[in-house]
Amino acid sequence: AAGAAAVAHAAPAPAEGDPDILQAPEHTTGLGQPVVTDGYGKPSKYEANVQRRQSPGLTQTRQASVSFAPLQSLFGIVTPSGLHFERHHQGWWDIDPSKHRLMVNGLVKAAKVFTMDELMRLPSVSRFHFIECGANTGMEWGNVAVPTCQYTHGMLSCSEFTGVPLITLLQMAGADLKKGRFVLAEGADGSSMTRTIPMELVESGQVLVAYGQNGEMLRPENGYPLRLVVPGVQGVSWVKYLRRIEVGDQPWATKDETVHYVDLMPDGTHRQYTSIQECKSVITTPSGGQVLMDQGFYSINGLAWSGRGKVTQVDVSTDGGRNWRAARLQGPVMDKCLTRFSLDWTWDGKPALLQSRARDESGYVQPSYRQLRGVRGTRSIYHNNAIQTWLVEESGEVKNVQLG
Amino acid sequence: AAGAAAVAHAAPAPAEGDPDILQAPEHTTGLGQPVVTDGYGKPSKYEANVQRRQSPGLTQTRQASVSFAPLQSLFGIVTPSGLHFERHHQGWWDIDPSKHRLMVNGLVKAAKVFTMDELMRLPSVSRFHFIECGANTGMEWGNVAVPTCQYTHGMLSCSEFTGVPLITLLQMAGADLKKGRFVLAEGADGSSMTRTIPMELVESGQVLVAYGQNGEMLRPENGYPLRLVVPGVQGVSWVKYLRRIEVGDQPWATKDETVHYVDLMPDGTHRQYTSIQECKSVITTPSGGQVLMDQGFYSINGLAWSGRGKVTQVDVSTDGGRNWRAARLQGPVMDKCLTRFSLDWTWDGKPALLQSRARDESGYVQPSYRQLRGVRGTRSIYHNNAIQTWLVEESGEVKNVQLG
Amino acid sequence: QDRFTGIGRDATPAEVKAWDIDVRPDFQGLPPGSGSVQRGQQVWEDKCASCHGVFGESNSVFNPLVGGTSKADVESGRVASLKRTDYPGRTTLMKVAYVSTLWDYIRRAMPWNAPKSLPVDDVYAVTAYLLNLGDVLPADFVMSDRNIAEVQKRMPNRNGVTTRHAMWPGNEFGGPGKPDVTGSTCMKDCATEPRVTSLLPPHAGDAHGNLAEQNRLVGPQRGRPPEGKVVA
Amino acid sequence: QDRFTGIGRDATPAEVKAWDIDVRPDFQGLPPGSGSVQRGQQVWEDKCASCHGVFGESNSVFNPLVGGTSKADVESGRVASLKRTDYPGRTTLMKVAYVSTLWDYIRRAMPWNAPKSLPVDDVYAVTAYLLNLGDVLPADFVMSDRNIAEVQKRMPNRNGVTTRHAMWPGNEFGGPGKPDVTGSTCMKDCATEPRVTSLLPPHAGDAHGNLAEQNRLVGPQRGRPPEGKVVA
Ligand code: HEC
Ligand code: HEC
Ligand SMILES: [Ca+2]
Ligand SMILES: [Ca+2]
Ligand SMILES: [Ca+2]
Ligand SMILES: [Ca+2]
Ligand SMILES: [Ca+2]
Ligand SMILES: [Ca+2]
Ligand SMILES: [Co+2]
Ligand SMILES: [Co+2]
Repeated sequence: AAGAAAVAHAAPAPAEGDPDILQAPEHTTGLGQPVVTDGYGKPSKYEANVQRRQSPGLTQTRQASVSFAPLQSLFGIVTPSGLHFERHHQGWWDIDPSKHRLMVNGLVKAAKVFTMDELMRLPSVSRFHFIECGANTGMEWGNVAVPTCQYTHGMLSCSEFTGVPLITLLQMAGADLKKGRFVLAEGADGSSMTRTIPMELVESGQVLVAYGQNGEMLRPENGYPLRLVVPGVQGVSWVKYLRRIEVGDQPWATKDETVHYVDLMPDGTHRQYTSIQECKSVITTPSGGQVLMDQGFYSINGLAWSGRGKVTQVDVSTDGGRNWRAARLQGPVMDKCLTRFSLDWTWDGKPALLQSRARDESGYVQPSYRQLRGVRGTRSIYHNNAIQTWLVEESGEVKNVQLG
Repeated sequence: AAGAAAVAHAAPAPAEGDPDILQAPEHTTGLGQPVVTDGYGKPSKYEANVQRRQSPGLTQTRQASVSFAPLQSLFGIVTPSGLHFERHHQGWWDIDPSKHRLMVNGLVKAAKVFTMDELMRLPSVSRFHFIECGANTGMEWGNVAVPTCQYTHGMLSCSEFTGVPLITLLQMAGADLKKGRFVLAEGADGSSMTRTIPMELVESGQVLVAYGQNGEMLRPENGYPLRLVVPGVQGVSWVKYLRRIEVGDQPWATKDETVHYVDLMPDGTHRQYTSIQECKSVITTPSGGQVLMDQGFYSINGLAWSGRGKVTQVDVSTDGGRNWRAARLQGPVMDKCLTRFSLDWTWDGKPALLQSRARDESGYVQPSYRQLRGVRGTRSIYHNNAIQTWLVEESGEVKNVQLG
Repeated sequence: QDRFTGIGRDATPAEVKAWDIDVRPDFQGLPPGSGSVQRGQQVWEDKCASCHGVFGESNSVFNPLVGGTSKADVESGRVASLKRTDYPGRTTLMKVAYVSTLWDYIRRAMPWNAPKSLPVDDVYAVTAYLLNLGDVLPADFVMSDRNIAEVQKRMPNRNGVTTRHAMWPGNEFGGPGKPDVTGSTCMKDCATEPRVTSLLPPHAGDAHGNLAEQNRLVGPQRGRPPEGKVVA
Repeated sequence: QDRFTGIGRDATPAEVKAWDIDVRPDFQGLPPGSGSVQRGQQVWEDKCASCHGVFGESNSVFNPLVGGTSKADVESGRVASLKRTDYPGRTTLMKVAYVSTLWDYIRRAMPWNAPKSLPVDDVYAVTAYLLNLGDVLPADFVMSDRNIAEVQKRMPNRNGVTTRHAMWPGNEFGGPGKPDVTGSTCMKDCATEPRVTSLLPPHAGDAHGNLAEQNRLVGPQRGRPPEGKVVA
């Protein structure tokens, strides 16, 4: 029976009507709370289940670890900053912004130092972009490993970022853009994260030295007071606590671009500097670990994104990929940004296999597991952008599955 | 001297260099905090000044009152939900969503009741819109009254709202759209706020029965679990704790559309049902109560919006309106949404009068105080969308002024 | 709509009755009942006067409800003091055009700390008492659903309102129309006289607290410290 | 850029020296110095072994650093075990292609709880010791800026890496190129066999806690309660 696995259905209302309507609640007959109980407010107490979470056993320490955003409970495209996924290599810090400095050196006329006061004085832009960890969905390369889309896809968030185009700072330092085709970004925390960024992307104006996130300053967990924003590129390149930018004529082969965030191919070679997050999508409701309460109409909702530009189409299948329908895309569809899609669906109570498949403006189409593994095998850890399948059982339970 | 009124400038770095660079701080030489110290995170401790605030003496009680968003400290267009302005008439509540109901009645085939479970099952849309209280800038009709843009313009916020178009629910109830040209929206709190909404706007699909705000559920202060979203219309119509929608053939003349939120004209008549928030803008940095730290380059930043559609142009003057330059508009420019603008400016240390003037796609141009008062006098309280002037003094101090 | 079968259900008559409490200017929604000015005084003094004052004159928790209207206003339906620019404040009775607005609001929202607690007859009574305080109704009046239309004809500001404006986003009230105020698009050498005519006195700025503590600690501009605490 | 006069200043040489610590594969940035395997063992046992194990084999705080490489790999520059699908896990020495990567990372980030505390000579020493543990360097080796290029020639996986792919968003490494994997655009009666081949065993779902508590309390779908707590 539909919803059998769910918590008991609400008792039917008595014939004269629902007591929640007939008996006026306290909030309709009393005086509520004053303004500014909180100068900075927080969610309802009834939303306490909506939290970012660790995946037990995934990492051996909690400072070199990750927490996942609860995608199954989010709407639209903005990720509330309090629920933004976390990835730290040596723990997070709350750095005094008045003491933070940014240095620009390397192939420049004169190495430069900027204070936060100065950076925030320069012309800024604000842009909506997704950020996805290169290891997102990494646990699922070989087989199903985790139960919900929080854990399969939750190293993904999307914010409005505000900052100075990095190219402005490079111009101020007199960077040699001819020889200097590579840029090193370095953080100020213990890991002093370093990643190589292509000058091409910097020259396009897309790479930002950002201090703002969703209208306020970055959160400490996300790099306060300064982080690099590298649209379309995996999160590890969005260096947090950014302290230094170096212009160079060669890539740096840092640990996190040549030992981690590398893709192991079936022939035993590692692909290095794999940076772009390729086109991907996931249905967030209904999704794994949930239970449908009833048969009938559902709106299938999900997220699509591409590191190569705009999402152009998302197809949804409810029969495991045999037939597909184009979903509605919620505008504005922005460059290298999450795009919310939805499709009407009437659940007849029979088992169903839900899938979504995204395409981007480069013509790229999100692959199935069979297609992805056909080229890359099952040991890559990073950059798993395969089509996700959710099995809806007759009981209404939704399970994470892979097809073969 | 520039910055004379400011806190003391930072001492110049010693010749060999800045100690904040030469001496590695603890965060560069230690291990930071683990993931998920907070399942729902919060801003940096250094951001404690960025709070919503009451204006002392503005209201006689704190439950029928308002708190203002700190516009002077925000970036981009998204208002962090924790800083969203508040306006309550009988206090705020944190309502149990499992007990909340929405009724649709009046000129409908059958009156309907919906649970939150059901509403969240219907096809939803997500859209970015500003919300502005009709009384925003109301204290300034006659003269300058408050020091900062938090108090002059802070009854303004902007979010990504998610919900069901109200027209879907009216169709489900079989509403008579021919006779029923007015809609009443009613809240579930003590004030049971009621406002009349035009069916025209509902039919356009723009009016939403919303539960989502910036990716999560609405905040209790903003109507959790359900509020009406009426794009372009003053905030009081965005009924919070929405419990009922009635379709009717006449407007309701509720207290908050015929006794308040009415505009007193010079001839002593009150305009009723003045709902649209007309095109308006404000420079948020530099703005009143701030001090420029130095002469030289500044980016003048601000917000523009219109209840009639998209902002098409924003002009900025630094000489009190004698000369204007078109500002950059940050995309995407969305319908009935905040639009961030900016203009490069080099401050020569002399007094300056900063102003911004927005235009919208209907052809409307934001008026000066003289133009606005010429028609409406000085006693309207509501719908003050005059051009704001900030005086930059030689000391670097910025003051709220009005010109004549 | 078959499309959404199983979503939503018909409301029961008792449910609609419980929530459909609004009252329109044409008195649609007004429940039958009645109350005297005398009874209204009792209700007022028990449940309203503590906040609004014995004569509705208090502004300690909200603007005064009563005052500023005259017998002449009751005749003309226009409150004369609204035309004066020197009249201090505006009371509810000066502004309210429809008796239904008062009745509906008192029923749904008052007393402020116990909204919806008044029996229907007491809503009639206290509304009548408020109008008596404003010299609109005589002291021996008993207001009811049957004579409320007569009361409407005595509302002091019943003719003092208009819907002729461009700020209703629908086609009613004569349609959206042309905005009443027009800004200028002049870009160069415009005819503005940039003379500062209004400015906060320093103490008024301090009335909003320490502005240095209301701005971020970094950035190209900071908040101004209180007068006298300025650092050179 | 005169446009932004007064914003930013030239860095002093001491400042650049303090922060410009990166070391590239061509050894740009490598400071002069040296350290023996023997000294490295001392450093390792004092400052590293507690987390990484005496032989770099521990996986209690991180993956093992050492293991899985052979003398043959040192010759070929390809780690053979990476080709095997049955080899459990991948150590750092199996993957790392450049000695500079190790050197740079140890200097900037290790020991994990006291990053940047090692003197330059100790970074040489402990890097040498790690490579000795992996049979890349002999026990009497003294690594320095002068012989590090020779060490590079012995890195077991130095030939095991490629940059031929379409995931670099620049024109280097042969340009962005054509993606390696292609999805299908079939919309009707597609040739997929929707057979479930992988599924979590129930206990694995419970390994992530009570999913009912990880979903909102309202909405068209709820979180699944733990096995055995299901309500019919
Ligand atoms: C505990 C304080 C309190 C009590 C008791 C109280 N009121 Fe009020 N009243 C208020 C406040 C505060 C407001 C303004 C609410 C708002 O801002 O929407 C108000 C508003 C009103 C208004 C609307 C005035 C306007 O211009 O908007 C009327 C009419 C009114 N009250 C009548 C009554 C009556 C009749 C009673 C008793 C049956 C009563 N009040 C009891 C505090 C109170
Ligand atoms: C307190 C625990 C701790 C100590 C002490 C420690 N490490 Fe580590 N080490 C770690 C952790 C945790 C990581 C993984 C960091 C990450 O995820 O980025 C790591 C990573 C490494 C790596 C990179 C491995 C890879 O594949 O990414 C190397 C090399 C390394 N350590 C060497 C050392 C050396 C040399 C020392 C002593 C000088 C040392 N470690 C001391 C915990 C420690
Ligand atoms: Ca790893
Ligand atoms: Ca008022
Ligand atoms: Ca049902
Ligand atoms: Ca009604
Ligand atoms: Ca300067
Ligand atoms: Ca360098
Ligand atoms: Co990552
Ligand atoms: Co308001």
